[in-house]
Amino acid sequence: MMLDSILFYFFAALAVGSAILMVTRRNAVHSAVFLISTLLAIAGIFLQLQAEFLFVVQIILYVGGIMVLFVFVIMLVNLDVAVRQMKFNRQSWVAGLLALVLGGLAVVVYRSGGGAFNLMGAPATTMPPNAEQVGTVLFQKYFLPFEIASILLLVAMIGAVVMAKRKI
Amino acid sequence: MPFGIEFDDIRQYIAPVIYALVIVAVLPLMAGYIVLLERKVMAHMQARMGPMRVGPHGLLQPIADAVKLLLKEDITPKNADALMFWLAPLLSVTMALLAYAALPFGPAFQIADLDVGLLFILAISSLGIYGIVLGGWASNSHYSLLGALRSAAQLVSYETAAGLALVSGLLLGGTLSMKGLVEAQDSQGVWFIFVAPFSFFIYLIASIAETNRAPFDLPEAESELVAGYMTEYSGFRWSLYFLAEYANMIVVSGIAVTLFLGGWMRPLSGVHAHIFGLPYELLDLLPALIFFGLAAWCTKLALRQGEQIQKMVMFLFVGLFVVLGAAMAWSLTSTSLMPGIHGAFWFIVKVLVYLYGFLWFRFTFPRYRFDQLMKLGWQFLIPLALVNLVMIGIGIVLAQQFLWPLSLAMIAANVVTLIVAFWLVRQGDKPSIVVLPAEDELPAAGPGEIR
Amino acid sequence: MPGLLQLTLRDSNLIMPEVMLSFFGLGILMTDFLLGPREKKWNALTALLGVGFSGVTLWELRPLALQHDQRFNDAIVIDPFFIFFGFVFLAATAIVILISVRYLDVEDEHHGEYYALMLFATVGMMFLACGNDLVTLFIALETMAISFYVLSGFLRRDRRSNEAAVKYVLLGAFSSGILAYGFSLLYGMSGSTNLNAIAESLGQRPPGDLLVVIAILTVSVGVLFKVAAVPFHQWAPDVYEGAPTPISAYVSVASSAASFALLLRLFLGAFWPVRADWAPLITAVAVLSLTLGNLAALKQNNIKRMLAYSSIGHVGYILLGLVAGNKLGLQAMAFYIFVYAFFQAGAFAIVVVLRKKGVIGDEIEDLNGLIFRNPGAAVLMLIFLLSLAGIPPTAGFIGKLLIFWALVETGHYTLAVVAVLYILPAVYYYFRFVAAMFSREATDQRPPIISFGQWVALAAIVLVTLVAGIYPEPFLRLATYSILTPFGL
Amino acid sequence: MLPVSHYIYLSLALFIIGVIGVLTRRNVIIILMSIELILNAVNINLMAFSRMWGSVDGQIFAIFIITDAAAEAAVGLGIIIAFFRNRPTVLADEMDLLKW
Repeated sequence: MMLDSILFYFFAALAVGSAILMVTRRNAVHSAVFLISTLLAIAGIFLQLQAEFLFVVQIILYVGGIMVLFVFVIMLVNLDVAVRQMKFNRQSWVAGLLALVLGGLAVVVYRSGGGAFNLMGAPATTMPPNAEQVGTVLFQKYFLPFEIASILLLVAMIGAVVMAKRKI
Repeated sequence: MPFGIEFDDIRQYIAPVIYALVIVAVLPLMAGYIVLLERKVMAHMQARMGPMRVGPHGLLQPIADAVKLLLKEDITPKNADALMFWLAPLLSVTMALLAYAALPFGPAFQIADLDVGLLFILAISSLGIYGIVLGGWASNSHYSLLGALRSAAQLVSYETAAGLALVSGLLLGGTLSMKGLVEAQDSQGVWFIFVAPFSFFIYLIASIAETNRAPFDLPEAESELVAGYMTEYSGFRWSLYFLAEYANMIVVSGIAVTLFLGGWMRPLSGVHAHIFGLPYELLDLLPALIFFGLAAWCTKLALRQGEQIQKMVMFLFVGLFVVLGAAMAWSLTSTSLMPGIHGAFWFIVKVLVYLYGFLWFRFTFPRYRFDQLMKLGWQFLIPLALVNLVMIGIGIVLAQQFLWPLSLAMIAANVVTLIVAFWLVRQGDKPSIVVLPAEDELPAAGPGEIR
Repeated sequence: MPGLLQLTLRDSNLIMPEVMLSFFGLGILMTDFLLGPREKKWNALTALLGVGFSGVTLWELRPLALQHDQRFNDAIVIDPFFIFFGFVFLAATAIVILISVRYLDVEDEHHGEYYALMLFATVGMMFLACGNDLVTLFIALETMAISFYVLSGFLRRDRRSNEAAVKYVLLGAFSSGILAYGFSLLYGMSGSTNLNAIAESLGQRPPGDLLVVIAILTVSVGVLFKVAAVPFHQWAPDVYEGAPTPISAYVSVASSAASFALLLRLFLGAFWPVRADWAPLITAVAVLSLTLGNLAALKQNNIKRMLAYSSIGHVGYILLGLVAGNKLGLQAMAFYIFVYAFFQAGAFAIVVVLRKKGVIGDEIEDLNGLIFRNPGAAVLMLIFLLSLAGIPPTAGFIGKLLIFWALVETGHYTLAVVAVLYILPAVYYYFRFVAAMFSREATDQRPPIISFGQWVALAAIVLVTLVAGIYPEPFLRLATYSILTPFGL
Repeated sequence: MLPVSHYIYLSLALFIIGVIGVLTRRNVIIILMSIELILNAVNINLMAFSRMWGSVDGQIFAIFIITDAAAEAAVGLGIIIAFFRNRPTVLADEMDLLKW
């Protein structure tokens, strides 16, 4: 139990800390590295929630796939100029403040819930080993979305090729 | 009980820690000796001797190299991104070592038998790319960055093919656990390489590309990019990259061995031959005999050494081999220890055989051009892997639902894959056109001038 | 739970319309490289065939629709709502394909991928209309959205198109993220991703539950982003202006219709029990959209930009139907969405016609003296603008009228008055363009050419616009059938 | 297991950081990365709820969200490269051909 919460707080702190750093770094590569760190921390949270399969999916797809793409593009796109310029836009403080206020509001809402939320209720104690279960449910109950996702990925593939290729 | 420790906990927690320590301790040594092996193999293939000075037949060369590397000056370029420059090699080696957590060296010798073991190893080894990419970027040098970009493209491309090849192994084994995969091969009585040869073949090629080995070593092609992403590295950090590369080689070999070559199973594990009325199987005597033979060879070498210290070291080796051989022989008498120790032996032997393939390829094939590399990956390996995967799926359905014999179903499936492979090769025979990137597409160099 | 194979065989006829579209989309991709650069227009024919087959299979689903057939483990529901919106999407797609051919020739960007992406976008929209599950809805929405990101940046050598695509993708992805956050809360509250289950568990929560409010707020922000309602409209003018004109038409017609389908599915299905929580929000958004859309359109000299702002105003009108929330209001919404799809596409079609080498055709000067250069196009544009402004005898008038009625009927007198008043600026800014067409000297004497495909599309559009304006009865019955019966209102 | 509220706060924190990133940064690539952060916040939510309800539905939703994130990233970065080709900037407020 105690190990559980230690793990959670460790990963949560890591995730939030890296997320803040990600948003505030000037250099896009540094941002990407901190985002990777956030993603890994989130993967850790998944593991702590006993979702092994998603833990692995998060690392393979997000960190090993999507973020590689980001890093690749950042390196491809000349950022020398960006490094020297202002990193936030002019109205940034307004937007930031607004978002913070909204966030604070949400915290208040979540806190004030009490009886209205059954979200605080005691959760299930353990989850069964889950790679197989995820597979079964994915291919039975969520079969149709799975198929639609194939169209989505096809569209993304065509889109990426159309956009990034010099000559089609 | 937060911190109360019971006996089961010791087995549960202490044993993995010991395994991990052993791996971390032994791995650099192993890497060093693989390098020696590589140089020896290369030398013999080129009809020369290779390292001969330090120790008999250069057997102590790795230790000398390690000392040299550690004493070298560690240089950080002025315009490098200090944090990333420091982080990148560390990342590389960490990820390489982490992957060992799920690798089963033997039935009992595994740090953690994860439910999603294979995926875990894939996930962790896919992170190794950051070490290369960030290192190349942080060096703030054109060569490094080009190496890094090449590496990113190459790894992402070949990861797909490797993953698809592994999935067919998973289909056959029906589990993601590394241990379960070996057990599946045990219970089905066949190594998956014989059922799915194309998967093994594809994985072999893709794994070479993933470890940046020749003939796919474009990220560090010395004749084009000096040393690619490693150009600006020196001393200890460079040796970390080096270690990571060899650790990764062992990992991919381990995956291939586990999935396709029967893991820790003895070759011919179905054959039970007892001669001379011995209670042991004849083939199980082999490891002990091999070690005793090695010990004898080393003794012969040791007697020929002139230097006193070299003689001592060689006798150390003799002692080591005698001890190992004795352990092999002794474990035969204990049914509880035998599978573990012999399993580890066979696993390591198979890994070495696979690694020998790596070395062999390196000195046999010329390096690919980058567009050829991409073409091979995208237009040959990935389509072939897809077809192979589908065919194996069909074969399994035929075997399980329509009760065909597995061998027949798989032969049919593989013949189709073979035809497709030939067709793809013919398609690829057409001359390729090299498109050089336009001037403005060349990437910027690293993190920029200002710090 | 049945096996995968049985499940697929039993249910596959329910997704035939989408399967047809995907099939033809793939066919286009596969045949595209066989066609020479001059023959690319045959892709359009394949795409039209796909739309046609999809329409036929959709028509075949009518008997099932009355049973509210839910299959694929309730991932989709086949009901009149789906059939209705399905036909709206197919019609919009067909119209856009027809007007695209010549445009792409002029732009010299005639590629099969364009049509394939349009068909895949339509697949996304269709699933959006029939999805009954958060996962299905989300993934369908993204299929549509991502196709649109690519399509709006399809003219890769044009900087305006690039810019439109970048803005679209950033804001679109942002809104999807917010929407997904809302979806996750809905799942957390109900433990299911099914809309029926969500409606049930939302209904059981105490009124004014703050968690419900947050969930609805985030979901609404996401959906309102997609329909381009104020204050989430910033992307619309830029995307409409920068994207290739047929795609502007497609985004403004099909994408917003699909987003309205999603909005109605969610608000009439899942959120109906907690109506009190979201009514004020929708009212505020509707009034803001009316205000900003109509006022900002006043000073636009770019037709596409003007149409973007005016479409924001139209979104305001449509949302007012949801504010009224009674039978007539919902009927009016469906009617409005239906006819709006046509005349908005018509107005864009005329802009497409004006495109020729060296002229983008979207500035007010490009309309100058259109009546002398091509009287047909000018008259058609006049009809579409009249309809957009809501002047009889066009469909736009009936739509607005129904909305006002519904507002009056439910006692929203202030809203009704405000809505009526905003017709005045609308008339002004639409007539600036009419004036340019009819009373100014032509700056460019070359007459625009209308291709055969464009003629077909324009004829269909003008037919619907006028018939629905003069004899709206069947359309109203269609609206009742499609919106009211499925949700049992 | 810890109460679900912990996870909701964590997710909310990441969500807000992501939103701030989207609204305040000028570099479009960092904006896209902030969007990834938002999607991850959603995933934490889904995972915690999935655990709470003892069903894997939430995890599957998360898989779809990751799929979508991949598609969005691929297309988004492709579009950014196409843009960059014509005009070498990645700053959002220098995209001023069309008024924002």
